[in-house]
Amino acid sequence: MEISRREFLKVSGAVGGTLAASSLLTNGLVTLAAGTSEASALTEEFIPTTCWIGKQDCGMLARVINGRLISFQGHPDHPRNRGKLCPKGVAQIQSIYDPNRVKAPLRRTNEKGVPGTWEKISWDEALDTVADRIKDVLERDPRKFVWQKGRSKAKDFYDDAFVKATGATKLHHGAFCSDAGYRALEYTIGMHGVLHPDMRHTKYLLSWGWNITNAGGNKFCWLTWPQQLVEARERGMKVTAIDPRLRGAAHFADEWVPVKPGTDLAMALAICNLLIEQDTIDHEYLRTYTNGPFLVGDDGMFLRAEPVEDEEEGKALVWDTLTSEAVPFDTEGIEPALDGYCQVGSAEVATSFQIFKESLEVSTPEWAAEKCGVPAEQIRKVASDLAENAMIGSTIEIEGKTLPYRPVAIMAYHMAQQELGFQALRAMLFIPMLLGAVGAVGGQFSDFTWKEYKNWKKFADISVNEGPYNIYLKDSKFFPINSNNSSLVAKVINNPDQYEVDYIPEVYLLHHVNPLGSFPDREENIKAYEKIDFVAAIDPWISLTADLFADIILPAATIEKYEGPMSATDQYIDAKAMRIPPIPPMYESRSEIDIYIDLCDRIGVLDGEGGYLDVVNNELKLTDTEYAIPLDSKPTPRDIFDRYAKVNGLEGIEFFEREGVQLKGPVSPSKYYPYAMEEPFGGIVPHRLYGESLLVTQQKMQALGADEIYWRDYTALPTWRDLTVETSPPEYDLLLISVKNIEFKQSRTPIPMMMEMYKHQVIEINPADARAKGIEEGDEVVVESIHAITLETREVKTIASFRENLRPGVVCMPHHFGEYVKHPWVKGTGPSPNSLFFTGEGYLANTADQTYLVKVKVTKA
Amino acid sequence: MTTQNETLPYEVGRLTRGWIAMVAVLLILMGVGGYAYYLQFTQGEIVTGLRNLGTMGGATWGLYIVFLVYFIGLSFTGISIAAMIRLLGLEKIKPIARMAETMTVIALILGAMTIMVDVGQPLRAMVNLFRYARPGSPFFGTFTLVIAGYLFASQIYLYLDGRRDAAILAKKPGRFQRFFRLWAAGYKGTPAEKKRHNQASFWMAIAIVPLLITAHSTLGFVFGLQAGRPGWFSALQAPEFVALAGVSGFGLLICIAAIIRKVLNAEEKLNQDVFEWLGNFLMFLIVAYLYFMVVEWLTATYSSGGAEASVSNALFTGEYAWMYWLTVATLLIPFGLLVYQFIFKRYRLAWIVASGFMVNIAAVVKRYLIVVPSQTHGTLLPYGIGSYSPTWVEYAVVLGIFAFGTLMFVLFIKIFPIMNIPENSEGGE
Amino acid sequence: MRKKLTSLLVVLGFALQGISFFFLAAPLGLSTSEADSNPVMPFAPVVFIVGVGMVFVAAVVYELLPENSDE
Amino acid sequence: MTRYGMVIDLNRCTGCRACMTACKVENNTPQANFWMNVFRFEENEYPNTRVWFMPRPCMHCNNAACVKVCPTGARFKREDGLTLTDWERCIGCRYCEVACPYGVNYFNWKAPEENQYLDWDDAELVTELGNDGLPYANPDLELSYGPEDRFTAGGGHYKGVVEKCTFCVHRLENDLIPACADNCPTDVINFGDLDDPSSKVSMLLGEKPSYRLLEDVGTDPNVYYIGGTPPNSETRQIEEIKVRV
Repeated sequence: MEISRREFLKVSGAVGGTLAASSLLTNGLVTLAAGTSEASALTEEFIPTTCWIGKQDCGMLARVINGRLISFQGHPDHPRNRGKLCPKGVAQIQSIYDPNRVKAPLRRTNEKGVPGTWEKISWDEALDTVADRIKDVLERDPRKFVWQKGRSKAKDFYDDAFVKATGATKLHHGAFCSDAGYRALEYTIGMHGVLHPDMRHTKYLLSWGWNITNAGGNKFCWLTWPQQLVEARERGMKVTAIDPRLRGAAHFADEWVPVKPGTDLAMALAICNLLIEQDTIDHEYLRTYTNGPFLVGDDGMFLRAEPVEDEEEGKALVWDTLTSEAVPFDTEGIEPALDGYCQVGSAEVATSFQIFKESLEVSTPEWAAEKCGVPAEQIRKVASDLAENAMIGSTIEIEGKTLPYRPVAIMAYHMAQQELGFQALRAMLFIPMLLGAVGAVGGQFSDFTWKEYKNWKKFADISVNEGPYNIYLKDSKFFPINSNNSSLVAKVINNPDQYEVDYIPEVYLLHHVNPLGSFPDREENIKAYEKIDFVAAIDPWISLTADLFADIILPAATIEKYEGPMSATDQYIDAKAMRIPPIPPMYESRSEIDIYIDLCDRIGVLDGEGGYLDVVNNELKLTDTEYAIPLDSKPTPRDIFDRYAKVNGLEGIEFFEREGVQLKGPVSPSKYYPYAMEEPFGGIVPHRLYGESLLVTQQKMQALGADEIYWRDYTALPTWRDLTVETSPPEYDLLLISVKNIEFKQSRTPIPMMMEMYKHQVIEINPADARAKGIEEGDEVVVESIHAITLETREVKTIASFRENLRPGVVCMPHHFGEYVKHPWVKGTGPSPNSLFFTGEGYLANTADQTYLVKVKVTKA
Repeated sequence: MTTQNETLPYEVGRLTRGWIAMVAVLLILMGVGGYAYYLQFTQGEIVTGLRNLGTMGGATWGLYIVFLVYFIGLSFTGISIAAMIRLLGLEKIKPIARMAETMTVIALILGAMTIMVDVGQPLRAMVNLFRYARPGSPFFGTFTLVIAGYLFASQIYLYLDGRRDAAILAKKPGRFQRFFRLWAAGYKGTPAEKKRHNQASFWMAIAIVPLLITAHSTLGFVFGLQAGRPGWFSALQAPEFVALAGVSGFGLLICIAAIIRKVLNAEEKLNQDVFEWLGNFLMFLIVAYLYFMVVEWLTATYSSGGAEASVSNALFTGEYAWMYWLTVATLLIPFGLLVYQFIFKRYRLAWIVASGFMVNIAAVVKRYLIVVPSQTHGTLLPYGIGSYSPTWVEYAVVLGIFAFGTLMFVLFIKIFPIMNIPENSEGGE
Repeated sequence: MRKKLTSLLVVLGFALQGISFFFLAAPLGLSTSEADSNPVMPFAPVVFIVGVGMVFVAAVVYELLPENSDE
Repeated sequence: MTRYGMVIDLNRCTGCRACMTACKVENNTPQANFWMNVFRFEENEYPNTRVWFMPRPCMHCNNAACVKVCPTGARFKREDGLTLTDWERCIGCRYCEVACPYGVNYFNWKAPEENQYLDWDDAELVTELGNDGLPYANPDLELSYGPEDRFTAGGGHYKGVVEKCTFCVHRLENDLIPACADNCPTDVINFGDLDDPSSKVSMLLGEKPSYRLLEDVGTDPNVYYIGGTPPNSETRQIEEIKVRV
């Protein structure tokens, strides 16, 4: 923190003389300077903190003059943003002082289901009311208490502590984000992330549905990726955008493949097919680190050796070309065959790679061209560009180590949210796998360090239990791999019997989450909330959900609180940062940690083993250190972070209050590059090219009598099928997708300055499509969506906006828009596309991930 | 009283019921205009339909500037008539000289008022313009030459030209006697004085013609020098402004003369000859202006592209086409009427007056077309099309200013003869 | 005397205009500094206007001023 | 001599408009006044579409049309190349605005306190802060700058006065670069002394082909662009900033 005292006395001197004479002449306006003519020295401070509005917690310096926030600027040392902020980061200053914030705890005074009328109550009363309800429901049936947060800012230890201490059912936003992609990568290579390149070295990037100019890619909410992309472009990186809409990649794309939404799986399969056909694949990687050589029997399952000792099942067999016999895959000194057939016993069996290869035979570029609506030539070009740039077999020296060099990669993130999302992402990941680019220098990455995610092991044997299930159908026969989807939860609450659920929740605690505003299928959600007895919201604003259904609203602080610790890495430099309050909490708002501590105290789960503080100690690794929080205390957030800092060898929270960010230096190649690790890929091998356990899951689901619609995408290899939306009646001739615009994506509240730049919702439409319907630019239009199965329709009115950068046949509406919060700046801004999307079967991936694709018709209003 | 009043010519000092009613109406209009301006002054020009160019997609100059140009255009007439009488010896139009000069003075005052209602900081403007005005700005001419110099010159003209009549009236007892005596300033009508007046008038006329051209050109330069504004940037702007100033000024003068002829029953004095002359002169001015319009139209459409084309398309075929063609019609119809009369020598007062009225519509609308489309359709960066429609405040303020001008005119009529007093009423000659 | 005064006013008027326009008001031509935006003498435009005024006042003087005794 | 200018590298621009909000916060500009504006453009037809972005600050022209036409010298050039508005001298005639081919001038149609996005006079907020008005008002804007101590920074955004981009004159005088350039996430906007051959802006101009907007108008701007071509008559705006007050 840097403090300077600057003389502002100059003002009075300069203006004093002219003021008297000119006050009349300034049209009755006394100059602002006059107001400060008596001002003396002002104290200017720069307080380091982190951004609160986005997801990647950029480092900031808050310029504070005499205790007043004047502006936010980027923290120059923070690796993620290097002294810069995105437009929202800068503009959030308006939100801090926003007079529309919840200023004090509120209690509803009217019936639920309509916009609320509120009375202010004391914190004590509010906390007592909420704690009593929670305590009551926990005593009767803990399953009926649901806690949900939109997005955890910083480390979610204090959320987890609350969930664990109370035993609440936790819901989140992932199924609306890119969880299908996460699940696909967790399943296939054990990494928690989707797809991103090694920007320092990549030479050819497939920007697959990556909205470079508006939205973040994998792991970052925005700013870091464009910074790295621009540098990579100046280095000469080529970019091909596979995207129905060029707006996102804009001029950063050298080629544009305007793929039809939802057909990415077909495209990926065709590219895989071409790579194999051209034999531009990395045999070494596939043989050594994937299950490609595993032998597969007629039943689709691996051939296995006899189990030894305590093994549950035997090791999968591969064909050793040296000895010409089937041996366990991890036998030393073998050379497994990657493709082809072999004679094992009496049967002729193929390797799983052979099966994959054969499965791709139908997936010719011409076949994909028809599905994806792009010329086959474009697909061929992508495949040959990939092959050419992958430089299979080449190596590069990084810090003394010789590593494989495959400078091609894919960036894909939110496009995972489609009906075949899980399998599409698997198929997309197969492209870098075939090229041997996974984890290679310049190749395919998905997380900042190569470490195993818990689902890697879990997915080897996916649990599929008999009912009854919990409300998000965990381990159910419906969605065994499950990204908990709160729109599906709404559907379950509305139809519990159908999903073999024997209760519905009574108490909801919503922590800065707005299911009615942010998630698809608003109607389904509203119906569900009508069934919930008691809803409390912790939020700095009155969200649409709170406005209609909250009984109590607890005002949370925004940036003006201690929060952390948060990763500050840009994938190459390791750092930790902390949110430091530049000013005290506005109005009567409080830090969420304070709120949770008080709630836990009242519920009776604060202290003691397994209590809130105990979990906090565990999560922050304070347990059994001299800095552990005493379990009988009631710490302040600053105190908690002080202990965290000390246990990490720092002087205390003062370090962060002064520096903001703790730089730990470059990420070592042995952490970043899996080939540089002691054991390549940290031992998380073989990569699951062939998804045997998916096939097993399918069988388990069938055994429990699940319908085909649930199990059909549980296939060992990604398999194309026609999309449910395509069965909609033909008069619904346009495909609606939702897109993000940087002005308001992920905004927690309308920031007036941002809203001003994007004042009204529009539907983007190709002029050719529009004119065919007699629609002109700026016309008011009715957009009507249809559920392909139930034929239910929904409609909104908005304004047509012409885009030549949009594939004909596709229309899109920006997400995170409309009257989603009680705020003057959203009034009249138009509808949210969430009113048009459907949830449930046909509109969910097999992992319960939401699709953002629906057929609509657009007519002139 | 009555006897006195009857002795003063042209109803000077005589307050008829119609006159009082008219004044009342004018005061009401001024009140409305004043209230509108009060709103604008206190709330800012947010109450107008004006908005910024570019990202606001508006026009920042609108109705006020349109009428500034129009009013200053009207001022052309008084001075030019006075000059022509002296320089060309056009004695037969002498009866309309004073009303023309009065019109000039009033129009210039109204012009100054429209500037003040247009600027955002009028009180500051009154000081800062005198303190800082920069000769480099085309506005310099508007502030100094037009508003100050021109106004001053026409007042002096009006004053000196009125001395003879003032001297005559000063001989009659009455309320205004002192005022007339003051105006006459010792004028006795001696041949020496007449000679001197003729000399002074002649030289002033000589001096004033260049001022006339400069002043109206200056206003044209306000627009014509702007390289960054398609539709404005043209060497033709200055002469066009001079020509259109003449058209509107003479047109309005015809109307005023006709009204006065009717109200004062001055058919004899304001006889057909005067109107014929005015009509013919107007015809020539219209010819000149139509020539400019043709040249302008050709230049704009022949090979233009980009923003230039955007403006001309909006003008000729787009949003503003109805106004453009209205202008053309309200110039061509009077032109046709006047040419017909000129050729066949069959003059009809009504036609002449109608022509005068129509060209004023043309003048106002054409000024609108000069000022506005280049702002809404002429951005050189692709800001897109803007829009401007005046609010009631702007209409009310302009109407109020009009009412104020009219009030000044009708008040002047009641304190000073609006035409020169006939020779026979001149005592002592 | 009368004619002289008139001539003087005219000449002086034009002179004032010229001096004010070219020397006292803000400089003409390309502006490159703050000074270029200021009149050399404050209220120089008033001088210009006075100059214009004087030229025309000359006419008043010419007409109104009594002749010398020799007339 | 110093001649401040910008070199805007459009190859790097993501059109995120962070420069616009950085400007707005730094200069406390009222609603609908965009001293910095970022165009988002589209050209050609599907599938040969091109999408690109162009920030548009004030060009601080050497031969500025606005300076030439300003009747009072409220709009003036400084020796360091800045084109500034003296908001104590401006009479609000808006001549600069019609003269400027770039559309960078903003007249204040309303009083500033009625045009700052939110109701900053909210009673509880006033109680909380101890005063009304814009809570994040930047005190630097009220100071006078330059050899003549003229009021050229954002100031009070008075009703009836024209304002525009100042190249953050108040920051320059404190050895900081303009807020837009300082914050640009991808370093699109380079700011510096064009007369200094060793400055980054001069070096960039030496290395890469550049152009200035509307060069044929003769304004001689001090803002240069690198990358692509200037917008032409086929260039369409998408997601345009069109805000009226």
